[in-house]
Amino acid sequence: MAEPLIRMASIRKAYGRVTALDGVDFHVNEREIVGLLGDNGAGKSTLIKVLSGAVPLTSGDIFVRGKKVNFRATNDAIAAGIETIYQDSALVTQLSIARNLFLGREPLKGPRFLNRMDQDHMNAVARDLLKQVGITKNIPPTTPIGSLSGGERQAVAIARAMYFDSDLIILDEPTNNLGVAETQGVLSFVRNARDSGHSCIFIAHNIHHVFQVVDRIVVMRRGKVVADDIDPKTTSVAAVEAVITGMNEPGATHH
Amino acid sequence: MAEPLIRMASIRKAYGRVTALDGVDFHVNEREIVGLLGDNGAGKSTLIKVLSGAVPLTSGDIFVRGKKVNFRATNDAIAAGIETIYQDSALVTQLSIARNLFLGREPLKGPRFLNRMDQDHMNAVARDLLKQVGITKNIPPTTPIGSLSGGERQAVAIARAMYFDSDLIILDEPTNNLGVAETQGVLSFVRNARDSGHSCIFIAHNIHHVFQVVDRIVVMRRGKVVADDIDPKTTSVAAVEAVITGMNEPGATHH
Amino acid sequence: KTFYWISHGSVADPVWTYFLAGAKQWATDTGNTVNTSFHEGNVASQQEAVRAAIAAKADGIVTTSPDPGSLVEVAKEANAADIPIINFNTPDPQASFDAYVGGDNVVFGRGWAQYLVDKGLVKKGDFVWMPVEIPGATYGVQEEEGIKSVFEPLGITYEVTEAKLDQAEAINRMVDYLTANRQKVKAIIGLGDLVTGSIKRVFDQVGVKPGEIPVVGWGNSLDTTQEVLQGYVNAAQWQDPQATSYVALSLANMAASGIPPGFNVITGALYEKDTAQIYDDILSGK
Amino acid sequence: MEKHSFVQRLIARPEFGPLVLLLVELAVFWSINHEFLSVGNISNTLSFTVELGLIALAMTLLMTSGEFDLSVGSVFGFAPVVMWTLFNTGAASLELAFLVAMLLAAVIGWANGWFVTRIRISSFLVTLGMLLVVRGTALYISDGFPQRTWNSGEQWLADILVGSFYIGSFRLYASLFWFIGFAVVLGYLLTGTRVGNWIQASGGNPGAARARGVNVDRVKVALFMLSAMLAALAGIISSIRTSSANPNSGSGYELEVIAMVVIGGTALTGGRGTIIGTVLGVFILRVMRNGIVLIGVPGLAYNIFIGAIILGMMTLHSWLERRHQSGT
Amino acid sequence: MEKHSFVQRLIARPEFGPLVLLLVELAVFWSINHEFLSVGNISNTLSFTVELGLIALAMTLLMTSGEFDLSVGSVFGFAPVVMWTLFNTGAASLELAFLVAMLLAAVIGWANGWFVTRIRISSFLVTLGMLLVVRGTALYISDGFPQRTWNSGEQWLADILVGSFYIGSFRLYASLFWFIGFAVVLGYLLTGTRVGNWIQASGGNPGAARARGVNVDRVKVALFMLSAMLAALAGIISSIRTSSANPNSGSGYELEVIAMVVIGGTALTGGRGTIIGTVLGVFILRVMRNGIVLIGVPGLAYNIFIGAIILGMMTLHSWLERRHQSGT
Ligand SMILES: Nc1ncnc2c1ncn2[C@@H]1O[C@H](COP(=O)(O)OP(=O)(O)OP(=O)(O)O)[C@@H](O)[C@H]1O
Ligand SMILES: Nc1ncnc2c1ncn2[C@@H]1O[C@H](COP(=O)(O)OP(=O)(O)OP(=O)(O)O)[C@@H](O)[C@H]1O
Ligand SMILES: [Mg+2]
Ligand SMILES: [Mg+2]
Repeated sequence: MAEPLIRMASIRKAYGRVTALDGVDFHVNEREIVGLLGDNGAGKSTLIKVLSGAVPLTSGDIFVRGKKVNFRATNDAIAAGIETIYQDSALVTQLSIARNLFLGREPLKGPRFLNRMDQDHMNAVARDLLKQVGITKNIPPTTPIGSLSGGERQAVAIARAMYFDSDLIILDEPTNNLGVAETQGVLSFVRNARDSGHSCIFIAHNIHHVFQVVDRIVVMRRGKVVADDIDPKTTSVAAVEAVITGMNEPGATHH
Repeated sequence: MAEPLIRMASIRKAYGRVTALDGVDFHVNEREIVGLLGDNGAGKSTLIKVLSGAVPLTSGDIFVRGKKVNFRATNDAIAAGIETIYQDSALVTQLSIARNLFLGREPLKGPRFLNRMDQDHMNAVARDLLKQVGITKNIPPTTPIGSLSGGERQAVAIARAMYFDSDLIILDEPTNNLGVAETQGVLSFVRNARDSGHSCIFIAHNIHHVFQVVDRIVVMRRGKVVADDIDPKTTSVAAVEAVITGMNEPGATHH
Repeated sequence: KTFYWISHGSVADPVWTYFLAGAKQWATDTGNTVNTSFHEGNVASQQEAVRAAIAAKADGIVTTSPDPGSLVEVAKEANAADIPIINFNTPDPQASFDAYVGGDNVVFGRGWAQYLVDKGLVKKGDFVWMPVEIPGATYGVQEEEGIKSVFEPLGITYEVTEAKLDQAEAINRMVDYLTANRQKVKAIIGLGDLVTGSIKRVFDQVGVKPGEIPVVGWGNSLDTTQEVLQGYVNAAQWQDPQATSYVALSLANMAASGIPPGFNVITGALYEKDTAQIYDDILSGK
Repeated sequence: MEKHSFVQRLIARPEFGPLVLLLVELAVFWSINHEFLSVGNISNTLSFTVELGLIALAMTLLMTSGEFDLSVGSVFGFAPVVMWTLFNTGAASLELAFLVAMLLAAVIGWANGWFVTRIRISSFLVTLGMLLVVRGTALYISDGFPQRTWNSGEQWLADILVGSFYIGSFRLYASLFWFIGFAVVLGYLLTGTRVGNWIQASGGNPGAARARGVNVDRVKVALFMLSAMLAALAGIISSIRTSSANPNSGSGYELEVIAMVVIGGTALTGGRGTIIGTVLGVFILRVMRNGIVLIGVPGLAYNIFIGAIILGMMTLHSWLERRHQSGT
Repeated sequence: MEKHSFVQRLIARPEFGPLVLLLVELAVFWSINHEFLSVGNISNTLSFTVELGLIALAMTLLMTSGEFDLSVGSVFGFAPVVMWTLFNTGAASLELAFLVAMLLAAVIGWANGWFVTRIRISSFLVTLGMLLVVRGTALYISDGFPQRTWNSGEQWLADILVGSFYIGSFRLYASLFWFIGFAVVLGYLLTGTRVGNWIQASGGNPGAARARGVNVDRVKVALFMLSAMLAALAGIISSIRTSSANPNSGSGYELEVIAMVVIGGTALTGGRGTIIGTVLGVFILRVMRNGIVLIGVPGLAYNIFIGAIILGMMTLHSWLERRHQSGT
């Protein structure tokens, strides 16, 4: 088999004396949707923060298409084609919806040296995207993020990932806060991503959502990967829940 | 029938030119768990912010046990027995878990004028509560909130509501971010609340969670209450979803 | 030998530049070390510096007095430690300094007021404007005292205004004031060097011709000597800043060698257009 | 809901508050002393206003990006001292001396930015330290003596920067056009360009901006350099106009400039900034200082009035804001 | 994981950085001039240190709650002018004059707090305005003339505040005990009490604190009052010790005090504060100023050194912090 799109090998990450990741091996193939599950504090967010260059790793290697990379900042990861939607939604509350959507990738208009943002284009695209992601209410794209509801903010963050296509899209609990229609928007977006040739890492506590869209499930517990090849088509939800909580292990203790 | 515990009448709330609540009538009876559902931006969070004194209302009246009240700050609501867990989890990231749990209600020790916090007691209670809410990992209660995972933070916020008993506990999307065990912790907490004589308002987008615990479901859409007496025992999930999205209405249009 | 030269002045004040130059010259000429510091009118900080010098077992200390009475204690401590302590520029008779070198601000103030009166430039009922960089600083307060003793009995009124120790700001504020009160102001006394040295620029901006409003004040800067030569300023006070520093350090050195100074040295002269060239030459280092 | 008249749109703008303050101020002073709006007084007020204003423009962008700069006042004093020392000692032509001074300012700004972004020291401490270093250096190289500038008469550079001319009896300085020019360019930069979006994002939520690939550190360093260079330019302009380069000039300007920016409506904590507001803020404070003297407040009470008016105006401001927030 | 040695625990404390800085500084100055650690010099340094230190203690709490106060320097000058004017004109006994001065300071602090919490103006603008008003008032009531204090010789109040006595040849001022007392009480208040928890929460996340029923506004008003009153006390102590009440004294203290607090490790943005750190920060800055004079840095270069040392020390500080953060 060819090299996977992303391969992370023996990743360790320590915050001071707390070990958040303890020798994690993880990979994502081309055109694959991977579901990443695990209890609170298992290390899921930390793993993808390492992968997206947001926090430095303590030791271990990351390979993109077989080439070793060294992400020192999020820019490096973005340049390598990795787009991330964070759990603590990374929007600038003072800026408008459109300005947030295009932050870091603003389209220009007119002579280059004028550096002029094409605001009309941005607003038009933003309006479209909000509809695609399932927001039916008519929200002007110039509204600052600060005056949106919790779910509306999440929807804006999702819309951003939908617009810029990258090789790998990472979604950390994207369906939290979302209503019925918006949730369906996100799930169908993930399905489309594969069809259009992208890979995706999908983190969620709602196992039903995960089962609906992913190709493969990886489970983490206490900073380690405890299962990395669960097929959602052949496994039951209950069995996966047992792996997550550690109930399946011989001699598992629970306090 | 006796006066309900809480009655809100013709509540209007406008943010500048945006009308978030448009003449809402809402009540909660004694020992009742009410589920509040609605799409993103429906006005759920705004309604409970008004009820907990966090934002001033534009017009309308609130009655607690039949007595008209005028909440000018959260203190007033807390004094009237209303405890709220906000969606944008209201923790102080710099402070420790124990200090957050007891913020505003710190137990004292020794002579009163010394104003000395009983930190040992706080830590012991905190340790207990974290276990009750389903966190199995051993997190010292002196850890600052800033170094917790998303779900762990949410669990701390929940634990706070469990400890201080109030007449009415408001939970705004409490199960977001939570893992399997922690979610079960919250749901059983809500069930126990009724048995011990409290009322509860439960907001969530996961209708399954709502169905498991509430006595009555209220649905909001675009700042209005569109259904306020749905019995989860006699109604199907699909029917409630239809009410939420407005599909059940004659001539409902969807863009 | 090591001497401490401690000033309550501000490095922002041009006249202190000349005081400092005198101290440096003395250090070069005699080959002794002179540690210098400025304390911007901060009494506490200056006391601390004098005590630091005592603690460092200095051979001698020369210091100005930020406020009459404020150095009584530390002067005693210096006497007790057998370190000569010479007062310069601003006197404080109550403190037990070994000697004083410099002028007397009260006398200077009285001199300016008397000059205006004697030359018939102001009379009863007139109003005199007295800009100062920092109101409340000792030099201005003492000068005002002297001026008051002349003007008050004659029924001449005056007002002190704040100009700030910043060239652009000072000019701006003075222009504002003069624009508003041009009719009322019959004479100007510049209580500090920076304000007196700004007169030409202020007059030019407001459109006042040289000599139209009589001006007296400090004259220890090139700006002012030029203004006197060009007729913007009628008379200016010379304080011998370099000489003051130089002589004060010399007295300290002499005392350190066991010869107690038993006298004060009084400096200063009021000059007009005819003699201004001398001071202009001194200041431009000719 | 989307249809509001011109007046409503004006009222909704964040610059509405400062605009009202300025108009109120002008009206009050004028009604007390009509000289206040005389040609001579306006020309005089403008000349100094634009010098502080130049610094305030750069500070607006810097504060929008979440940092501030206490060293501007000392750079204001330092740059002209360097320039005129070089020129007066014959070490360089005026043009070269000007370039050297601007270059040094750029280095100072870069150093500020480097300490803030690389070493992660708060900009308060960095620029406070830099203030002392720069001010000390200015004093040290000039030995405390002011530098003379009046042999600048025949220099084209001086003319371009501050040459004055009359329109009727109205005396205008070229520096006014520099101020207008920078205000237009920087206003456009902040609201219309990609870089402007980055500046706002850097101040609003640096983590989010970084996650989107915005080079927050480079944005901040560039703005620190802009701030130092505009402060240097302002200082040089001022030195030519007042014909003196005093190593101490500009002390205390930092607080005044920050006050101008904040009164104009830019957030102290970053993320929100407005150049139009700053221009209004600059005028509000300068007009206030001028007006107070003009209406004849007693000299020693000057500061009492300045302080009280700042408090009073901000109260009015906050009242206007709240009224429009709770609108409908 | 929970078992770490004493050394490790010391290193993990936020006050470790400032402590190292102070020790390095003492070592360097001492190695250049041994007189630096002489009894006379230490006693001399201590006396002035505690006066600024008193203000810094209150400022630590205020900054932890998310606000700061630029008006402390002017209150430092204002309070003694009021007190001695009342006493010298015979309008009041010294005790009464003292009470009046402290009361006025409390009113000033209350006004600061009122503007910040009720009118919601940023504390930068409020306290800047108040600085001007208070300084102006001090000048105005004293007509710019300093007040004499030397008829205070026989007053018990003066003795309690600054009476000095000798331990061997070591001269101590009573004010040192006031400083120690306030440091202990305020340190306990911040870390051990319920009110301390409220202060930290008010600065860390005022919304959350309010939601929990903490009266954030009242906390802040109280801290503004504390800050003004300690500044007044410090000013009065200083005026007795230096026997002069000058309306200009204390100018510029605000920035120095804030720098002390920040160097000690308190966050400029609120939420995190440490009294021990502030005590260290106070000593770091005062020792630096004293040492620089003692080792004979030229007067004009003084500021260069102060600035460079601040930058250098903060770099060291930030390096220490990062080392311990990234530790295993
Ligand atoms: N501070 C604010 N300023 C202006 N508009 C606001 C503000 N807060 C909320 N709104 C608007 O009010 C409406 C209702 O918001 P609210 O937060 O109550 O929705 P919600 O039902 O809680 O939605 P969600 O499920 O997404 O949390 C939204 O359309 C939102 O845009
Ligand atoms: N900045 C930090 N400093 C110290 N410890 C941290 C920090 N961030 C995370 N941790 C710790 O690392 C562990 C893993 O956190 P992480 O956020 O990766 O969990 P997660 O799997 O995403 O959990 P959740 O489902 O609750 O979001 C947690 O125990 C947390 O306490
Ligand atoms: Mg997570
Ligand atoms: Mg909500």
